[in-house]
Amino acid sequence: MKFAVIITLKKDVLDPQGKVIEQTLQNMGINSLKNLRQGKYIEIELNESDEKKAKSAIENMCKKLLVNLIIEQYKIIKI
Amino acid sequence: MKFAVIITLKKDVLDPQGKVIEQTLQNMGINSLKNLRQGKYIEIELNESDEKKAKSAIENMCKKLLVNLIIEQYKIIKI
Amino acid sequence: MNSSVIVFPGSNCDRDIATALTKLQFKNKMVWHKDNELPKSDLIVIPGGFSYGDYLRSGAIAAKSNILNEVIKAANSGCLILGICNGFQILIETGLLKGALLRNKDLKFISKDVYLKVTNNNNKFCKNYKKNNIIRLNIAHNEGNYFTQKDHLKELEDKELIPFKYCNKNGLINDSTNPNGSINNIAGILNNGKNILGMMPHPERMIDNLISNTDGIGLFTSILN
Amino acid sequence: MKITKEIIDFHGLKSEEYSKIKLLLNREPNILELGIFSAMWNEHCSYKSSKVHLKKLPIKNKNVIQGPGENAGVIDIGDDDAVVFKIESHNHPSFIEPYQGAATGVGGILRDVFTMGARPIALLNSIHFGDPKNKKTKNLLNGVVSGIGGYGNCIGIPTVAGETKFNSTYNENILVNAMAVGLADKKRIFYSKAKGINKPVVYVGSKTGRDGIHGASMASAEFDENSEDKKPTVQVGDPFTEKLLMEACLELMKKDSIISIQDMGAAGLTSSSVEMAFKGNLGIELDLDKVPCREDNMSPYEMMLSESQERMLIILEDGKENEASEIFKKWDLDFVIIGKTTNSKNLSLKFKNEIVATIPINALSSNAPLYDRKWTKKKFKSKKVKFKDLKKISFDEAFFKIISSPNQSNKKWVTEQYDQMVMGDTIERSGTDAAIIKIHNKDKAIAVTVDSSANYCKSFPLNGGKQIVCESWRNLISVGAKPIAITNCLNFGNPENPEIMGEFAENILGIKEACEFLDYPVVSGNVSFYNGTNNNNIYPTPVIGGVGLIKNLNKIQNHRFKKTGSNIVVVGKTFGHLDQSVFINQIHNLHDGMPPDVNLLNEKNNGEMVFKLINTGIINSVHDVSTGGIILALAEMSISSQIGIKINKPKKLTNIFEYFFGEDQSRYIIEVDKKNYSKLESLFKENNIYFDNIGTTQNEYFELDNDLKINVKELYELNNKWYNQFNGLNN
Ligand SMILES: Nc1ncnc2c1ncn2[C@@H]1O[C@H](COP(=O)(O)OP(=O)(O)O)[C@@H](O)[C@H]1O
Ligand SMILES: [Mg+2]
Repeated sequence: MKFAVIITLKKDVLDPQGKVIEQTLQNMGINSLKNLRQGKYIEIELNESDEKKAKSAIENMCKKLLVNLIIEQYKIIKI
Repeated sequence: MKFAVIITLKKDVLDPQGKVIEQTLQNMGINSLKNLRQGKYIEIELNESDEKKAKSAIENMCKKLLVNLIIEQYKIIKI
Repeated sequence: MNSSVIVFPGSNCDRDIATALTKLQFKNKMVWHKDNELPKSDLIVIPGGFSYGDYLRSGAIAAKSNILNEVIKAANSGCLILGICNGFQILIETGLLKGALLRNKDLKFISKDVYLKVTNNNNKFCKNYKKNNIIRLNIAHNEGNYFTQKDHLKELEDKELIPFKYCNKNGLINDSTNPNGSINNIAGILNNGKNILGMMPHPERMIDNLISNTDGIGLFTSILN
Repeated sequence: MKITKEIIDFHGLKSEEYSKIKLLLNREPNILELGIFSAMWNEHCSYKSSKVHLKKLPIKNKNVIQGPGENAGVIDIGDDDAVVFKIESHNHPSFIEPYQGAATGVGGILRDVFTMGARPIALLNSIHFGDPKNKKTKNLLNGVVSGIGGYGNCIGIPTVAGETKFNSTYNENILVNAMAVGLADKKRIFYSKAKGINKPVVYVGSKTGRDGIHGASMASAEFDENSEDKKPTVQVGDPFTEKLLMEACLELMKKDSIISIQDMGAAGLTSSSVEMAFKGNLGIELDLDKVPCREDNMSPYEMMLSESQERMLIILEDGKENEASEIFKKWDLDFVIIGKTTNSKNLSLKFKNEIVATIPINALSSNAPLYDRKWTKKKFKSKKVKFKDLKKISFDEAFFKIISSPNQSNKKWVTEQYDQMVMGDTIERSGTDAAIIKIHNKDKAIAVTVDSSANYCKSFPLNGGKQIVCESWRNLISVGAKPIAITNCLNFGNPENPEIMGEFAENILGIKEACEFLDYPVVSGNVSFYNGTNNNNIYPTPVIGGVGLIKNLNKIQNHRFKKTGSNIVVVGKTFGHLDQSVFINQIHNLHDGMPPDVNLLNEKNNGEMVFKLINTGIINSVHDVSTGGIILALAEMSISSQIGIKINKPKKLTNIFEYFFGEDQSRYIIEVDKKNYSKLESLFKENNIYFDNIGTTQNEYFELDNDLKINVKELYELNNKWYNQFNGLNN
């Protein structure tokens, strides 16, 4: 079973990377760009056929390692 | 209009980050983990109401800056 | 000999390389990344640092700057180009050199002196080193893990396009002497025309015994004559 | 909005303090004003509990250009060169978010240094963690170290020295102290004092966000009408922007356009504007609509209290706005005139065409509360450890245990994550007694070190204070530098507790005494109180950052043995003081007793002697003796050079443990060629310096009579293995 975890910075947390990328794109002449924020994307494949169990395993990974809950939030998607 | 760009390493490109995370999780006792790869997630907001135009603007950003097409691939999703 | 050092807002080895070039008798000029013109140069150096914070991918944003168009033109007309550390990453992002520089294998920034074997000296950057010389240079990077496809790797090896490989002080090249996980212990590569060199180690840090050693000087003197 | 008791409490103000605010204003403050008072009157900005004690420190001598009170201290190193330096704590933020906390700590201290007109040339850090067995330690350690590296590496300033220590006292309160050292032109130092009326006040750098608004979660949720989720957020560092800000400021400083400049550190816009106005005895008026904001709908409260990083406030000379703004444009940074100086002596804030706050500057600064808090003298447990009562252990077993323990293990795993060579002037990197940085393009250098000894300070704060200054001095001497001045970061527990306040008061007395005796003044520093939880305060942990000058680059020394067959000499007398030593602490788990005595006269004499020896060039290597005693010092000399030793017990010695593990002060180990030994001996005798000739260097083996023999390579492995085990690596 395969999942995607999308990790983004919480609102109001400074995103230095996103800021620089946004500025660069704007300098390159892309005027319609309003806002850009960068996050992480993690693809996880599990040996587990029970979706509920799988999800809770991923939830566990997020909390224990993948996500810094002080500044980040996450979403789990089955793919 | 808001989009997400998901950038992942091509299949045959080494993913040191994913590998270390995978190992760490396995060392933490998560046995069901089969495979893990890390990518980027970029959220982009555009001042553009025409979806087609918007998508092509994003496509353009990907090719020009966001993605290194030699080692990475990408997907654009409207959110 | 005229050299130019390209300066990006986040470059931080620009002064170091300029000091080295001047000390070794280059006539050096600094070139700001927003400039549209290059001074007449026999050598262009893209220095180390974090050109744009290394955000997105290291070197990616710098590769899109005005001046890089000029660097590419110069490169194509045979000018010598040296990219050190972040400069190597930038050369990769511009496509002047092939492959990718990924995160170090243990995901940590590595700063230390390492041994390198001069695996090929048949090029303008290394001719003052003897083949299989072992030199000691400093590395300081987060993303120096060189990766490339099999066929390109073969080409690199076959055409003598790999001047430096990580080794230990006895010249042993294997996983245990590989600081960052680079494929085949590669520390630097040349383009097919051998006028462009990208390398992770810092030769400009090794030009003075008081500070470190003088193992980096050979690279600059090779270019000079 | 009505100011309730709850809101006052929340702002950390005592009810007497609130009454004082009303008195000073002659009315009730509004919520914005209350926020401003709370920021300016808190311990961090006002130094209200520490000021009366800090006054005692010696802050002047002929080399001091600027002592405490500015963004950083400034000393004269000759030829119009000035060295600017300071240390600062970022303990609490680093415990919450280790990477960002440590990173922004480095960013903050760098701004303090380049604000004064100096280009930073070195970074140092002192980091203290809980017991390695504590669940949290690993994450905190790895996060802090990569945060420190992440920031310094990116901005391109070498991180050259530091200390990493573990002790369960820091389990719930780690210490992250960062020090920055910069180089300036003595004639072009910049200060924060405003001058002149109607001068433009300029905001430069990053935009203001809702970062670290001092724990105001409840506050800002309540104060905002449309109270959407507005949790206070952790400050995130952006070293790239800091690099731009640094370059832009240094470029502007070459022109004659700055009247005064101040970074926005703790309490951001509030403290920077108040500070500048207060020092200039002026008022300041800000138009908050102009403040560059990162988020929509930021309130004046949020703007004034935000701790967003990488921002500065500058007061410009008339007519220099365009020239200055061009420079910031070049570096892609915001440059906005947000106000002006006034003669009102008020802080006056405008927002949406209304005056939203008016506070007399004095009320925020000179009239801030000042406390001479109750303190009690340290009571001692007089019992001294009797050696014969100790459990038996063999000498080599004890030594192996210590050399491979977390605190004594090699810290390469830390320092290899820091770029130590960038800027091209690092002569000695981490791993030596003090790092050495060459002054660019000149034939001189500075030496820098940071030191602390919490165990000593806990058991006897007065002596601990003295000892730590001496250790710093000794570390500089050991590399051939003349010690010039120090900065200090005083990390203590809760000052409202008289015992803690006593530790603080006595510790400062100790620092004072040593600094005075050694002519080693304090030019800057930082106090961090409230380290600990509830009634569990950390050990008093003053951290001393020392700077010394090397005038002749040929007279530099280090602790690496140079050859086999040289004599090894201990300078200074060994009494065998074991109480509070690593040996007693770690091997016998005893923590009572007094730290070693500090004899300032011996310290000075021995140090000056060693300095002279280095300058005459007759010795091959030098290392000071500190924690772990002679044997640890010898081990470090061997490990770093891969040269062995053969040591004999001195004849008069009663006990090998006491001699080799004792932590008596004022001692050094030196290596001297056989042929120079008699000359050395006579120099010592002439100068009345006590010394022991204990053995010689040799190939391969680290050897002490019949009590210890180990191959140097194995010793190296022992010294290096801890971290990899801890971090679960197998190489
Ligand atoms: N956090 C750190 N940052 C930089 N250098 C460090 C750090 N921790 C330890 N070091 C280096 O390791 C060496 C040994 O540290 P320590 O045992 O505390 O030294 P000393 O006994 O001389 O005070 C020193 O050279 C110091 O600079
Ligand atoms: Mg020392």
